[in-house]
This record gives sequence, C-alpha cells and structure tokens, in this order.
Amino acid sequence: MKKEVSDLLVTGNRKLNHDNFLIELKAATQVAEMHPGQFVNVKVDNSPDTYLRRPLSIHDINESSNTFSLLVKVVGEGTKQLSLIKEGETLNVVFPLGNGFKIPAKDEKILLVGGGVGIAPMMHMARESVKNGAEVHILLGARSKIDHILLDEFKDFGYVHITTDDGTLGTKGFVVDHAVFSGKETFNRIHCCGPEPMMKAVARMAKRMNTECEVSLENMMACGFGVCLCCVTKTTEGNKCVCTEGPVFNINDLEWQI
Amino acid sequence: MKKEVSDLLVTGNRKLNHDNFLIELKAATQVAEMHPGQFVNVKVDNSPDTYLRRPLSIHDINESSNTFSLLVKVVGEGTKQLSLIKEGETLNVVFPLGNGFKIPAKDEKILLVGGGVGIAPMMHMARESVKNGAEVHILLGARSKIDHILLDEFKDFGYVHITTDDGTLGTKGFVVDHAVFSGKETFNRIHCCGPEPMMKAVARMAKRMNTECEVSLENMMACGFGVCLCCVTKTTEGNKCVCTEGPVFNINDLEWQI
Amino acid sequence: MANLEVKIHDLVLKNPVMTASGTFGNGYEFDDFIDVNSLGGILLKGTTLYHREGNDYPRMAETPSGMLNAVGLQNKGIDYFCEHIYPKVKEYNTNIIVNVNGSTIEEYIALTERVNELEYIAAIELNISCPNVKQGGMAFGTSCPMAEQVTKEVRKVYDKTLIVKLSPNVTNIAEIAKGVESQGANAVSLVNTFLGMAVNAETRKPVLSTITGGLSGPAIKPIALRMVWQVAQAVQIPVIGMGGIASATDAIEFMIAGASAVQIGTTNFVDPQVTTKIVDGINNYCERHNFKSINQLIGSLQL
Amino acid sequence: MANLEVKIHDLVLKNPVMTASGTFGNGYEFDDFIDVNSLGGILLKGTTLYHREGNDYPRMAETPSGMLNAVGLQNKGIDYFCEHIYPKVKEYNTNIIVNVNGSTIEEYIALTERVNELEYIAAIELNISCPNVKQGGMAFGTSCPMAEQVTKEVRKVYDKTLIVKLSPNVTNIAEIAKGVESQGANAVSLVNTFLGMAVNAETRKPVLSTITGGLSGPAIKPIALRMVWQVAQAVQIPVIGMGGIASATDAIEFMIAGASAVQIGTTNFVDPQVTTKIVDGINNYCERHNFKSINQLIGSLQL
Ligand SMILES: Cc1cc2nc3c(=O)[nH]c(=O)nc-3n(C[C@H](O)[C@H](O)[C@H](O)COP(=O)(O)OP(=O)(O)OC[C@H]3O[C@@H](n4cnc5c(N)ncnc54)[C@H](O)[C@@H]3O)c2cc1C
Ligand SMILES: Cc1cc2nc3c(=O)[nH]c(=O)nc-3n(C[C@H](O)[C@H](O)[C@H](O)COP(=O)(O)OP(=O)(O)OC[C@H]3O[C@@H](n4cnc5c(N)ncnc54)[C@H](O)[C@@H]3O)c2cc1C
Ligand SMILES: Cc1cc2nc3c(=O)[nH]c(=O)nc-3n(C[C@H](O)[C@H](O)[C@H](O)COP(=O)(O)O)c2cc1C
Ligand SMILES: Cc1cc2nc3c(=O)[nH]c(=O)nc-3n(C[C@H](O)[C@H](O)[C@H](O)COP(=O)(O)O)c2cc1C
Ligand code: FES
Ligand code: FES
Repeated sequence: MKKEVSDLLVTGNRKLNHDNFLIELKAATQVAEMHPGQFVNVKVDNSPDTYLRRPLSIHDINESSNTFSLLVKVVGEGTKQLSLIKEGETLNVVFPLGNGFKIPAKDEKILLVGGGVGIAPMMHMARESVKNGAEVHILLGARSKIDHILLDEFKDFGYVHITTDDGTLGTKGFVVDHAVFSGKETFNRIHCCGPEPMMKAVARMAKRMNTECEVSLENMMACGFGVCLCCVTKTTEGNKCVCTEGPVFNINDLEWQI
Repeated sequence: MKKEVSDLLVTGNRKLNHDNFLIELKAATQVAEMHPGQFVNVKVDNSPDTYLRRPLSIHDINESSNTFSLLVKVVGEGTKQLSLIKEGETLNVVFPLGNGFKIPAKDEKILLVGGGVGIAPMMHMARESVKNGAEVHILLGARSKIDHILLDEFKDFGYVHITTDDGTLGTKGFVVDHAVFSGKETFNRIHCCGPEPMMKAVARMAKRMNTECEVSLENMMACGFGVCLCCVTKTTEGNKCVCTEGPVFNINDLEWQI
Repeated sequence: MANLEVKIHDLVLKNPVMTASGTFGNGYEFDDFIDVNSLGGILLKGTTLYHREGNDYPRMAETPSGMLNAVGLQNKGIDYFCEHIYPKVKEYNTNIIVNVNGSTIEEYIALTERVNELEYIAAIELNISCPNVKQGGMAFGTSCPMAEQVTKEVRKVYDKTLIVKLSPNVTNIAEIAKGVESQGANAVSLVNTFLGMAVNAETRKPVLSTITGGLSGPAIKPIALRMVWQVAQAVQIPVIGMGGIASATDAIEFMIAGASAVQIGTTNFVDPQVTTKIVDGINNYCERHNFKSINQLIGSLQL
Repeated sequence: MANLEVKIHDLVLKNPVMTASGTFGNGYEFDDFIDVNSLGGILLKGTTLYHREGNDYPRMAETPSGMLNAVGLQNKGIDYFCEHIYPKVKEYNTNIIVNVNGSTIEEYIALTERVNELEYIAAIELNISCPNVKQGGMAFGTSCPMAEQVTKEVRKVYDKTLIVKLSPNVTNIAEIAKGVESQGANAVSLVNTFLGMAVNAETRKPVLSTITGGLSGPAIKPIALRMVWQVAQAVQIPVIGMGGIASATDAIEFMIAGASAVQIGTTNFVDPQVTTKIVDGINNYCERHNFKSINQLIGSLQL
C-alpha cells in the first residue's frame, strides 16, 4: 500500500476509561490494504510542546465504513491533546507505516499478548487472523481491573485471557504468570506488544516453549518512514529501523539478552 | 489597581464580522477600577507559533456582571487561535496594564478617533467620559462598509462619525478627511488609536487645530509590564516604555515628525 | 520542605532560583505577581557607568519557542541607580546582584568600584557577553584573552562575589570559563543570548533595528544545557545555569548537569509567576526523590 | 511560473529548494509523498568510506521547536552505495549530491576519489561539521586551519562542484567560510546542527546514548539565518542556507539574507511534503512581488 500524508476526518472519539481513547478516522484509500501491526504517524495540532509527530498503532479497521481506529493512551502533552479531538475535526496522518505481523495460515493457533496500550494492534491482528481461519487466543495484561478495556470486542475474535498485577481481574500477576504459558497449550506463534520488560519476559517464555515469537517495538521515532535513522534496534544483521524494518520483529532477529 | 495574572472564564465570544471577534471575560477583581486605554496581555494556548503573550486593549467593561471585553481582529496565528475560544473555556490574562487616556472633566467636549481595530479601547473611553458628563464625538474609520462594527453600541455614548476609504459608508476617505476636522467643531481633546500613519495624520490635524491630543501606540511587546524594554518609543525625555509609560501618550511628548 | 539552600562562593541562596538580568527589571515590577523575597536572588537589569538610551525600536522579534532582543543595555547609569533604585531594592530580603557592563575595561573597573561601595549588593555579575552593543559587550566574552583580562582587572577592585557571565557564541566555552576562573572569578553564569537575526520577508528588511539580536527562550535550552554541562566539568567554581528554563523540570535538568543555581529569563515575560512555581516544583521533586538537600542534585548526572 | 533557476557553481538547480543530508534518506523514501524530481537537488545521507553502525539507541530527543539527534553517520559505506544506491538515485532528474564524511583527511580523500568516478553525482558536500562522531567530524569544522586543510586536500582529487558544510558551533563562522573558499570550495552550506544535550530529570540520565547530540529544527532558525547573512557577506562563492526552514517564508528569508539556495532538513520528518510546498510558495512570492527571476531575491536585504 502506498504511503500517504492526509487530513483524515475524525468520525468518532470515545473515552474508554480514565486514560484511554478510541479515535476513529475515515480513510480515502482502502483500509483493507492495511496490514495488522502497521502504524500511523499523527501530527498533533494545538500543542506547543509537541513538535514531532506521534506514532500510534492501527487498532482496527472497518471495511464497510472504510474507517480505521487508533487506541490512544494519555501519557504526555501530545496524547492529551489528541484525546481532546472531536468528531468532525481532522487529523493529519502519515500512513500506513511499518511492516506488521505475520498473518497465520488456516488452522494455525496463535497467541496474541498485549500489555497496557500494547493491546492496540491486537484487534486488527485478531480480526485478520480469524478471517484467515486461524484459532486466536488473546492474553491481555494490565495493572488493575479498571485498566482493562475492550474485552468484549476482543471476545468476538477468540479466547480472551486476562491478568492484572493486583489480581482484581483474571489471573493475578504479569502476563507470563498466566496458565497459557504453563506448557499445556501449544501455539504456532506468539505475537506480543507492550512494555519492553514484558515483551522480553514473553520472549523468554516463547524460547522455552520453542514457539516462534514476534514482538512489536515502540522505539522513539522522529520520522516514521526510514529516513532519520533514529529509531534503530540492534539485530543480528546490525542496526535496523523500527519504523520500516519493524515495528514487528521476530525475536530471533533481535540482539536481546533473553 | 494591582496587576494580576489569572485564568479568566470566557463568558462569551461573538463574531462581529469576517475578522473581528468580541470576547467577554469574567473578572475576579472589580472591573470598575480599570482605566480606559489600559490593556491586557493574553496567553494563547493551542498555538505552537505563538510563544509570547498578545496585548489587547480593554474594549469595554460591564460593572453589573463584572466582566470586560476584548475586541480581537484576526491578523495572524495568535489572534486566529484566540478567535476560536469558546464560552466556558478560560484565558490566561495579565492585567490591567498601561496608563490609559486622560478622562475628560464634566462638560468637556472630546473627539475619539478609532481606525481599524484601534476602535477597541474607545468604547470603554466613551462610557467613562459620558459618565463624567462630557460630550463625546466618536469618529470611526475603516476600509469599507463591511469593516465597520459596533456602530450602534458607540451611538449609545455620543455622536458617531464615519469614514470609509472606499466611500461605501459615511465620508469617503481617511478619518482626517472628515468634516469634524474642518475647524467648525472644536474639542477640548482628541484621543486616537489606530495604525501609526493614521495617528500621525490625526496628530497633525490636532496641532493645526491647536487641540490637545492623545494617541495610543501599539509597539511590539515582549512582557507588557515594563521589564524587557522592548516596546520603547522616543519621547522628549528619551526612550519610554509603551507598555507602562503608555500606551497612551500626549503627542507633545513624542518625538514624532508631524 | 526540603533544604533548598545552595552556596555560590560567599552568597547563600535560600533556594537555587534566581532571575536573569534584563528580564526582571529591578524586581519591584514583579511585586504585584510574586513575593520576590521567596527567590534565591535577583539579577538587576544591566547597568553601565553612564546613562544609555539603548538601541532604536524595533528591539524584539518573536521566534519559534523564543525571541530575539536588541535592547542594547538601556539604563539610566550608576548615579541614577545609586540614588533611585538601590534604596528600593536594598529592602528586599534576598540576594541583589548587579549586572555590570562596560565598553572598555576602564568602564568595567569604574562601574565595579561604584558597586563595590553598595553594602547590600552581595555580588556582581560581570556581563562580558551582551550581543547588542556596538562596543565591548560580547567582544570581551568571545575572546579568551580579553575575558581573562577584564576579569583580572575587575577582580582587583572588587571584594565580594564576582560572577562572570559567559557568551555562548564561542567554539569552546569551557576554555573561557577556565580562563576567567584562573583570574579570580568566584562563579560563572551562562548562557547569555545567542546572536540571531530575523528578516521580514515581505519588506525584505531586518526586523530589528540592529539587524542582529540575542536569542533567548526555550529554543536555546538544549544548547545552553550542553554548555553548562561542559563548563561544570571544566571548572571548580560554581556554575549558574540559564537559557530557556521554563519549568521546574528544566531547572532540575540544569542542576543535574552541574549548575549550583539557575536563572530564569524570558519565561518571566510569558508567566510572571514562573519563578515561584519553579521553587515549588524543585521542592516537590526533592521530596519525591527523598533528597534531604538540593545539593545532592547538583552535578548528579549518571553516565 | 517565475524563473526559479539558480546556479551553485557548475550546478544548475531548477529551483533553490534542496534537501538536507540525513533527513531525506536516499530520496526514494519520499517517492510516495512527492515528486522528488521537482526539487532543485537532493543531498543523500552522510556517507563514509566504510560501513558504520552509528551510535547506540536512543538517538533522538524532542526539544522545544526542534530535536536532538545522535545518529552518528550510520551508513553502509561507499561500496554498498555504488552498488545498491547509486543505480537507483542516478535515475532521478535532479541534482544528486553525496554528503562526504571522514575521520581523517585520508578517509575524506579516499571517499571523494570514489565519488568523483560517479558520473551522475554532480557535486559533493564535504561534511566537516558532524557533531555526532567521536573522531573527525566537527573537529574539522571548528578549527579554521583544519577546515582549510581538508578542503585543500579534497579539492585536489575532485573535479566537480565542491560544497563545504560548515559547523555553527564556532565563534566566527565567516572566518572559516573564507578559509575554505581560499582553498577552492565552490560553495559553502550552513548550518549543520548545534551541539546540544537533553537530560531526563526523573532518571538523572542523559536522554541520548552519546550524552550530547545535534540540535535542528525551527528553534535554531534565527541563529542559522544570522550565520548565513554573515557568511554571505564574507565570501564570493554561493552560500546554501539551512537550519529550521519550515515554510516558503523561512526559505525566502534565508535567500534575502544571501543564500543562493536552501536545504530543508528536520521539517521533512514533520511534513514529508514540505519541500514541494516550499517550491510552490517561493514561486507564488516571486509572482506576487513581480520578480522575473529568483536571483533578484538573493542577498536583497535592505539595510
Ligand atoms: C510504532 C509505535 C506504535 C505505538 N502505538 C501506540 C498506540 O497504539 N497507542 C498509544 O497510546 N501509544 C502508542 N505508541 C506510543 C506513543 O507513540 C507515545 O505514547 C506517544 O508518542 C507519547 O506522546 P506524548 O506527547 O503524549 O508524550 P511525551 O510528553 O512525548 O512523553 C511522555 C512519556 O512517554 C514516553 N514516550 C514518548 N514517545 C514515546 C514513544 N514513541 N514510545 C514510547 N514511549 C514514548 C516518553 O519517554 C515520556 O516518558 C506507539 C509508539 C510506537 C513507536
Ligand atoms: C497596547 C496594545 C493594544 C492592542 N490592542 C488590540 C486590540 O484591542 N485588538 C486587536 O485586535 N489588536 C490589538 N493590538 C494588536 C495585537 O496585539 C496584534 O494584532 C497581535 O499581537 C497579533 O498577533 P498574531 O499572533 O495574530 O499575529 P502575528 O502572527 O504575530 O503577526 C501578524 C501581523 O501582526 C503584526 N503584529 C504582531 N504583533 C503586533 C503588535 N503588538 N502590534 C501591532 N502589530 C502587530 C505583525 O507584524 C504581523 O504583520 C494591540 C497591541 C498593543 C501593543
Ligand atoms: C529582553 C532581554 C534583555 C536582556 N538584558 C540583559 C542584560 O542587561 N544583561 C545580561 O547579562 N543579560 C541580559 N539578557 C540575557 C538574559 O539575562 C539571559 O542570559 C538570556 O535571556 C538567556 O536566558 P533565558 O532563555 O531564560 O531568557 C537579556 C535577555 C532578554 C530577553
Ligand atoms: C536525523 C538527522 C541526521 C542528520 N544527518 C546528517 C548527515 O549525515 N550529514 C550532514 O551533513 N548533516 C546531517 N544532518 C544535519 C542536517 O543536514 C542539517 O544541517 C540540520 O539538521 C539543520 O537543518 P534543519 O534544521 O532544517 O534540520 C542531520 C540532521 C538530522 C536531524
Ligand atoms: S523514525 Fe526515522 S528512521 Fe525510523
Ligand atoms: S513590553 Fe516589555 S517593557 Fe514594554
């Protein structure tokens, strides 16, 4: 799909909980061509403190309305301003960016692991995987019950497993403490997005289980399309750009100490 | 009146014509203490291009609601963002600033001359002058009919005279072409605010008519309260700050070539 | 309340927050907005031996996250200062520091001698870095031998705390800092403004009457922070950091990089209450990070 | 359509808008966004003799109206360039310029000799101002004798247009510009990034893996504009201006100050289409001001 920079119409902005917002955008190009795990780079108007664009995963697509959505967690000035955007306004977006996850073949069984706002790309991934005939398990981790969002939506696509750090919902502990990693279940592939320590823990599990594993990195970006070389991560083939050669990497290609 | 910096509630924002907006603010302190010709310095949020505050004259005060208003003409990024502010939002304002006009004594006859958005401070001035028992003539100049605003409001306070550059309303020409300067009428004082060439022309007329004349300058300002020394104008006593020793000056004190 | 007291040679600051010369008037312009006594110290506006009218208007241009100024040291001279300003500012219960300017070494000396007599002026800041005057000014601050010479001569006639204010418009600011240290400076403050320029594309004229002016504000913060870090590593005397500080976080960054105190300049124009907010913010930070004393913060950068 | 053609020595630019090295990849990364051929020229990313991995992550920090980078010249070296990049970029119908980097004079020479063989590379930009490498880089650009020496040696082995890219981290940039002019530079381009720094106040660690990095973006525009003006007055050769250009108005300001052409850097990240917008904006300006040729604009500052 050709990259573009466009002013997209905001067709919705829904507050999901205290700090998560779901922004829906109308695309001019076919959203069906977007690949799960890809991201967009958003210009934040109205924010003197935000000079560069802000990268956000494509959360989900809607082919019938030709819209796609972003799941935004407010962490600083840029995401705060974004959370205030209203239906009818426009957002200047560079998209689609990055490579995306490997889509499972028919009858494959995969595990999607999302921690915090790392659940963002997993809705799109779950949708496409199910469409392809795969069996999808979705493991969502968060700090506490109130931080869990979109559970019902995820349930449409597969088996949803839950952890909370404080035990207020699902299994108490981190995602790797969940029974899906007990060894009883086997998966063709694990796809993971979340804070780096979490992804490393999941990667360790995957290695132990001898399961292929992809992680989606969130390195700081200046451009988002491969020209500034700021977003690199060390791989077995040297530094690679997370924005173009990622954000999704097979853990075997990363120089992670796991 | 003590200067303050406060977040003031916007109680109204009315679009007057294509590029003029009337913003009403609720004050915590008594607006009655504001002096006609004083100004405020407004922080423009939501504008990456606007780093410094924007000085705006106090247009009018309303003692019963303890509100005051600003007349904003959109000329650049800052005033554009200001024009978008909505009732219920807040504006961070440093006020009141500057000296203000000399208020006429009872039965004095004065002429207020406003060109373009220079009409801004004249409503407050007209109100206070009338309150003091003076006879007020108000001469308003603009490019064209559509640029004339608030005429009815001004009529409440005195005789309103009008010029337009293109003759679409009132006398055709500049303000100095108006009959009030023909010599038939005499005034105790002329108070003028507008573009510098206009104020100089009016000052020339005032000299010729041997009439005291005050002008309100709009020098570029960084602070607005006398500490940066950026806003100076040459006076008979050397450089003076427009923000604290003005914006209103008697033309005899300025080193103007008129 | 954490202990925010810092020392700059003989000066004891109740907290590390000072104001930058030329951006805080004589202090009392801020009385309506803040309690000036709650600050660590205030730097009065640049003073010269004789009355100066400064440069012609326009003296200011707004720039992305900053501004250019070309004030050119407008002030009424030291006689007026002693008679009209000093009696007022000496009543403040904080450190009052005079920013000393000259076109020649003789002027610097003569002015310093006058200020030396003023009991309640705890220190001088020797400004060898003003970019907006035709003679002297930045010329002293951009040449290491000249910076050393003016420091040496002024040191001879001044008993109290001598702070030298450095220009950022140099290849090697640490070298100049070491130079003035070797000649008896008790502290260095940096940075003064960067020489910049603005052009009006429509009229094709310079925006400032002086063509070039001094750039200040958040835009310069990353460069100023780097220079403070370099200088703090190069000298033994305290470093006073400034350049674009707009928040407590900014101030803390300068202190982590090695500044013993900070000065707030241009942000005073945007928020006249920023200085006291920064004092509060630094205190909160210290409490949150369990610092008993702010001195633990100074130069705490972890490499 | 006004005549926007400008000349930089032997180079004919269809318009004065070029891209800054390191911010435009190899051009084809922008094919989806703009017609690269509509630009006056493109500066390819900094190239070295051998493959370089660049610095460790993190390499970037956002700053007020700008950013710091510490990429450190990551590139696959000249062999890879000749084999994989050159065949693609030579198909563009615009000037393709290689940004040449070395740690030693010998490396600069060896690399230049290689680039000299490439028929469709119309010019080189000698980067003596990279602040993000341990050896060479900015060291050449902040010392007048070294800047002269590297220019002199490279000149001997290069026949085509030689542009020398200057560092702004100096006391007197005009002096260095004159120095490289005297050694045969056909043009100078300025400015490279300003050495800056960012600190994370919470962790008390530097944000960049290299502690310091290069500041770019609108924040630096006023300083860059001043330097371009100073250099344009000091040298006879064309000056290519850059530093924070984000709009046609910015570009026009640089040309009024004396730049014959401009480069757009960091703004490409924020708006990948900014370069073609600037070409349009310059054209509109020329038409609005009745300029038959853009050359009337160059150095037209009215004092
Ligand atoms: C490929 C990619 C996909 C992403 N997808 C999403 C998503 O779908 N939803 C979502 O809410 N967030 C996502 N992020 C993270 C998001 O980009 C940052 O949260 C955002 O840029 C912060 O901007 P801010 O102005 O609010 O915060 P700032 O004020 O800039 O920073 C606040 C805090 O966030 C951290 N931060 C800033 N930028 C990043 C970054 N790029 N990555 C990680 N941390 C950062 C800072 O270090 C700081 O601690 C993604 C990031 C990447 C690189
Ligand atoms: C004491 C005082 C009182 C004022 N009262 C009013 C008022 O009541 N209503 C009103 O609409 N405007 C008033 N102004 C002018 C107003 O401050 C400017 O129009 C405003 O700052 C422009 O901001 P901007 O960001 O929209 O424009 P910018 O993008 O900053 O500039 C757009 C254009 O406006 C010019 N401009 C910018 N600042 C000033 C300034 N301070 N004075 C004159 N021109 C300027 C610029 O040169 C440029 O050509 C007053 C100015 C002063 C000094
Ligand atoms: C309007 C203005 C006037 C200044 N006058 C002086 C001065 O008289 N003496 C001096 O040493 N520095 C002067 N400065 C420089 C500041 O003290 C300070 O070094 C600089 O602005 C950087 O800090 P900032 O970015 O916080 O403003 C002035 C700065 C401004 C903006
Ligand atoms: C991420 C990044 C990488 C850069 N790489 C190079 C480089 O390889 N060679 C070079 O000469 N300049 C390099 N520069 C400097 C730019 O070419 C330019 O001189 C500088 O960014 C100022 O222009 P700007 O403010 O428009 O970005 C780089 C700048 C950035 C931001
Ligand atoms: S963010 Fe610029 S190369 Fe990846
Ligand atoms: S605007 Fe600062 S002194 Fe007047």
